[in-house]
Amino acid sequence: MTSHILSYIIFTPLIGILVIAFLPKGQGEKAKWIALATTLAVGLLTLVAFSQFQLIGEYQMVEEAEWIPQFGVQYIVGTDGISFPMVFLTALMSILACVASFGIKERQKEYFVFYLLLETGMLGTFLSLDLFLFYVFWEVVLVPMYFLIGIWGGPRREYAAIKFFLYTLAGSLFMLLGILAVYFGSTPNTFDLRVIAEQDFTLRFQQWVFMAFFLGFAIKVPIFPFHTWLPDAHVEAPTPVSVILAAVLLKMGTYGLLRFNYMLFPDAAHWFQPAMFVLAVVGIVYGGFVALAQTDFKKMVAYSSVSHMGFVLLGLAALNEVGLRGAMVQMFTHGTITGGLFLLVGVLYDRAHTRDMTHFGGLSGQVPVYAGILIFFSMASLGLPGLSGFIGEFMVLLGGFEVRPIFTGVACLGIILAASYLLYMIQRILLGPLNEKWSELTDINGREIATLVPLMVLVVLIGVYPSVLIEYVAPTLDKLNMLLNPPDTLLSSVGGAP
Amino acid sequence: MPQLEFLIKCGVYGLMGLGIIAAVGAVLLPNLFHAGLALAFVLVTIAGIFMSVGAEFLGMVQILLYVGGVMTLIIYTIMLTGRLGAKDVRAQNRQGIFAAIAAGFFVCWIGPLILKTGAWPQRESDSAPPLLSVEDLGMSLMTEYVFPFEVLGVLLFAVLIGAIVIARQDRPS
Amino acid sequence: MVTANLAYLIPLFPLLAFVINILFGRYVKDKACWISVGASALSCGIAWPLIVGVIGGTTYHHDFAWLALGGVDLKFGYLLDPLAATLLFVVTLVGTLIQIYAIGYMKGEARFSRFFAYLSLFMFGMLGVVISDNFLLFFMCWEVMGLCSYLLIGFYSEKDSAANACKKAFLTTRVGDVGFLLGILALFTLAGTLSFAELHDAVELNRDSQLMITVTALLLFCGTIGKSAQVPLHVWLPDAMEGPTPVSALIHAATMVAAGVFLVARAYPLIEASAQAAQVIAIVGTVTALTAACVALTATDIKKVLAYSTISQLGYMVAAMGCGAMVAGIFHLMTHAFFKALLFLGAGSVIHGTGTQDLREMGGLFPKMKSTAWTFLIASLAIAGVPPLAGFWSKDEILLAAHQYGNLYYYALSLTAFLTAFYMFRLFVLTFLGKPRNPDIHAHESPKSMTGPLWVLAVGSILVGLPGSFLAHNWFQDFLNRGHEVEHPVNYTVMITSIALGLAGIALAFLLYRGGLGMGEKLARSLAWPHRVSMNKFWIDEAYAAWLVRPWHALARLLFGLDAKVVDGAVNGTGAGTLGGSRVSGWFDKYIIDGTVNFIAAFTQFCSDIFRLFQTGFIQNYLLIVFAAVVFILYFGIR
Amino acid sequence: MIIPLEHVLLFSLILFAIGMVGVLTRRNAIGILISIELLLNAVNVNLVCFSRVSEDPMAGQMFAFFVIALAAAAAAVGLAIVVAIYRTRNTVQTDEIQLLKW
Repeated sequence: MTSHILSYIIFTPLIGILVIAFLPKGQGEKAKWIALATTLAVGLLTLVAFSQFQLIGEYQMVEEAEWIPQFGVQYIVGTDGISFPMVFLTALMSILACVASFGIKERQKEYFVFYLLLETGMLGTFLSLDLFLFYVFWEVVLVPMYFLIGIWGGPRREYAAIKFFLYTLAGSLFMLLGILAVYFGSTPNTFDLRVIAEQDFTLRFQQWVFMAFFLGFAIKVPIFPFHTWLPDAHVEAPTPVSVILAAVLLKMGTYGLLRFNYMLFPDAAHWFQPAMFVLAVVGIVYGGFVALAQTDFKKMVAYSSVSHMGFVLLGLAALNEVGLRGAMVQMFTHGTITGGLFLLVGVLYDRAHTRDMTHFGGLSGQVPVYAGILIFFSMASLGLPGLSGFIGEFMVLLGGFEVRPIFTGVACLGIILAASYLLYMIQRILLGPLNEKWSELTDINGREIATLVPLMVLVVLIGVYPSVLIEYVAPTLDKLNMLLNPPDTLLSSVGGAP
Repeated sequence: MPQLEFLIKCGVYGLMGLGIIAAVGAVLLPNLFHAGLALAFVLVTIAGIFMSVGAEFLGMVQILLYVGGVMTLIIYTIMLTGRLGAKDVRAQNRQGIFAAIAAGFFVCWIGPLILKTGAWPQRESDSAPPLLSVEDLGMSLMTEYVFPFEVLGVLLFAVLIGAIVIARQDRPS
Repeated sequence: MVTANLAYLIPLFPLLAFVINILFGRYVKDKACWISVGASALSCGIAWPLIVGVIGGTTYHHDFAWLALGGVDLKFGYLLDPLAATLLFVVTLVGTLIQIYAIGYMKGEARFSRFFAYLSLFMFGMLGVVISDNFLLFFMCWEVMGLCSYLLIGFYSEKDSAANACKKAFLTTRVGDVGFLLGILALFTLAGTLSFAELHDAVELNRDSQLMITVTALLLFCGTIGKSAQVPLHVWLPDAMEGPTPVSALIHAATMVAAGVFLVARAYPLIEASAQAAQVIAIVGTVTALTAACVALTATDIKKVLAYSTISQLGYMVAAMGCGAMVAGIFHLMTHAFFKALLFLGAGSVIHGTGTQDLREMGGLFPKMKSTAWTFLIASLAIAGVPPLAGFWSKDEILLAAHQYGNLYYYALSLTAFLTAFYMFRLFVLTFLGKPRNPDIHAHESPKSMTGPLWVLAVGSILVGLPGSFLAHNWFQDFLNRGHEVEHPVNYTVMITSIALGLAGIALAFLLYRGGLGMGEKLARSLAWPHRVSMNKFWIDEAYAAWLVRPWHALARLLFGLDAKVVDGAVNGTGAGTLGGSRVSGWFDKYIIDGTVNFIAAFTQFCSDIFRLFQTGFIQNYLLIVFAAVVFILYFGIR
Repeated sequence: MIIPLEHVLLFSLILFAIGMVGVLTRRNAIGILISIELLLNAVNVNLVCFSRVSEDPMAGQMFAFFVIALAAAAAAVGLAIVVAIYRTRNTVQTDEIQLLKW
């Protein structure tokens, strides 16, 4: 019996869209409740799937159907240890960002329609096992994102939205090329990931297609020279969209690297390893430095994402068990921490209507609860042990150190930089004498705390006992690791089994 | 009887001349009514020519049918449509000159062509009796040409009805 | 009967106190202190029986798989060996006492519960460090302490100086911690284990990779440099005095900064295996001890003097570690924890009583603050190395080790000992003796909750040195060296020199400062250049600001500019290029391609316009044309 | 034949040309019909004359006969149309009822 649970998860938001679409005029207020109910339903379904999730390395809950048989396009969804944490994260962040979206006051119906469409796109991206289907969902994500930034964004929203759209679209075109190359390079011609994974591509072919995919994903991650859409998009997007962007969309890139680049082209991954190390380290250090130079709170967090996603890439570049696990943990954890930071930026912006850190000061006395939570998330972000950020960074660094100690040592500069920019941020906003301008500022309210508490729980939980996450991802990653480092070659390099 | 023959010849040529003059009149006369009368005259002259070439029955038909029937129809119509004598109404449109050139060219080209062609079949003995009797005509009409004749009958019937339908006054709606 | 696994609870009680105080601080209000103190007391209650057990000869160890790294599982647990037991004793005792002291000191503070929450969190971190059985857990708790240090230094965050100081402290230690983290990575890569218990064997197994061992040892030592404020990362500690005085006493004197020394002790198998690493450690420690002592000579802020003194004493301990005398270092750590905590609490009491921290405004406080003065005197004597107080025994051990290790170290440390005695008594004399220099200050003795801990610590300062003395047959050393037979040489030359230097320093201080500041200033004028060096702390802060911090930020701004101009410029340039290209192709499209199309259309229209003339709708016109055409065709056709 | 065939042909040619001019120039629809009758008669003259000299004299006469009948039919329909147009548009001037234009 095949389970349809994943399809339910993917397409439930569409039901919400339908309901919102039939809302009578002037009842836009109700849209948010419908959206919340929908995201909660998705969350519930995710929990159901979670209860069915088995700790094995294979694809689970697979569902197959013909879609466009003429081209061998199928509708295949399934999950494993790589995608399920991302689905969980998506479902969770969607709920939280939906609550955070209650502050949206204009064109609510459209907003929530786009928002739910975005959720469908994200979930589909993580769950599809057919390259064509994946590409479709991947592009589906772009459209609502474009409108969400372009309509509800800040002053330069159009620029940011267009930049985001074009940039990622340009990248995904390379990916499409890669997908087509894989399609035509495989026998029989298919988009089915599971079949393609068993193909024996030549190294030359792998290299080219690896790069095509890499470019597409690198822009999404974003990896160093392709990151400039990120600060603009983040700064201009409304708070919940920034949260989704940071927490989920960036992960789509690294998820794609794991799912496609590594799974399909393991040889090319080894060939590309040095370049990935360089890109990762440059991204970490560069992102950290640029974040340090920011005075805009949101932009700083955005650049910190560049730095932190560099750690994910570093873990991926290590191409060993620890590194992969670390990358996975870092992906998840960055979603929760940076999501939380963006929510906090939004909380402050809603009240003060400015994000310029130099305009603040001394808020710790004025808004103590906010200050506490901000410090909490900052500490998590700078990798304070006991919070989840540390686990990811530690495992990534451990993995990286085994392969390239010097690069990893340089990457550690990123930790110092993270401490620098976050502490400067805390000092500028929370410490020092209170700027009298903000003596009327109110503390964070219950709804906002409610959006942050689940994240804090996750951050502490993973930070204190990381196995809760790792045991879910480990079987799949071990399988992937076997693919990347086949044991027979290891043995033969040592001396060979008899 | 060469004199008689000559006289007949003169008569025929005269008929032709009169016919042409009348035809010019029928075409150019501004008053339609006059034009109609000129046409009637032309038809009569042609009937004369028919007779002169031994087609007496056709000549009679020409006079009966055309002059008697068609002309009456035309004259009635002219009267029905009115505004006949309006002097300010031009009878000719502006392309007369072109038409004249074209027609002139046609005549000036075909005419000499006809004259140059020397080998026109000739039927001697002008005194020869008419070739065809009315009886012959009737017989062949009912035998050899019965199909076109019947078709013509149907056509005429259709025309009759059609003309009535077209010309009938619309019922006030 | 206390079962061993209750050791997990030792750090958990303070954590619980932290959680309660931070979440429900507004409800518990003034009772927050009792929650924290109670938690600490409970920790003591569990810890001490275990310590007794350790003294009795057992080693408690337990671990569980914590993090699956793939091939190996990283295990977490506790390890209670003599080393840990020593620290545990110091931390629980001093920590509890200082928290009791803080009740009085912090009374009426607006963020009273927050303060105790942080202290509890700190206790959690420190106890975690002490009982952890591997480097990673050690590091994690270590960072928690760092966070508490940050939060507590910035406790008066309305002050810009405090805000700067806490940031500086965190960042500076962070630099060291990154080294520490790299050291952990290196160690794991080298030895495949992070456990203290397995470290010795692992190092023995990898004896061949000498370079790697040295690098690992030095990277781990980076953590010590940061946390224990060794040169060149010592700059944060003096600034850390912005925090409330109990914090200075607990974190920045007695426990946290000493954890760096503890780290070296934990990593000792590595250092033993690498002579180069040991030498670097010895050099760093010695240089730190001497330079900090020099700076302390001229400091005028009572807490700054103590801060530099702390740095100097930490340098002592580190130097001892480098000289191969791990036990001596830990011994000094323990004694130092008592007398330095006492000094800070005494200083806090003075500040509490006078409202100033400036030495130049004090003087003549002895009669007004008897308890404080007496305990302060005891502590000063202890740190100056006057027998039989605690400081003497431990310092003597270190000097002895340095004497064996190398003369240069010995001389430097001896000089430091002299300077220590001098600046401590300069401090004591200027504060308590002579005449009051500022008539506006009406000093008063502090409440019992403050003086009580002072006396307990004073007793401690007198007594804790004795177990390590030859009077007790070096019981303490044997305890730490359990399992190894070691000799306890007694070098009377060193001992007497040390006593003499200490007494000389004390005497000089009395001579110079008995009559107030005059003599000292005169001396400063005659020794203008050294005085300036000392006053300006060797210009290290300035050098960092000029050569590190500013370039650091400049680089950040440069890269940001680069990002905006070049990287983003490239993107936007690509966009603009595409736009330009599309304009060109748009022009081409509009005027050439579409132009052709339009031309064809226009031409067609033109022709149509001509031909339309024929289309008059005028039937005779058509007829004319037809006729003319027929004639025409016939004309040419027939011919 | 009393007169040479070519003379009759010339006559019919001229008649035809005149009729043609009439068809092409008359503004009045009835005038055009009149001119058409001229054309038809010119043709008839030809037919009859050729029949006179041909081996089978019947065909020509029959054609003429049918032409006359058709002419009558055409006249009837044409005039009916003229009447109808006149009724609707109140004119029979062809250049005023250029319905075919565009």
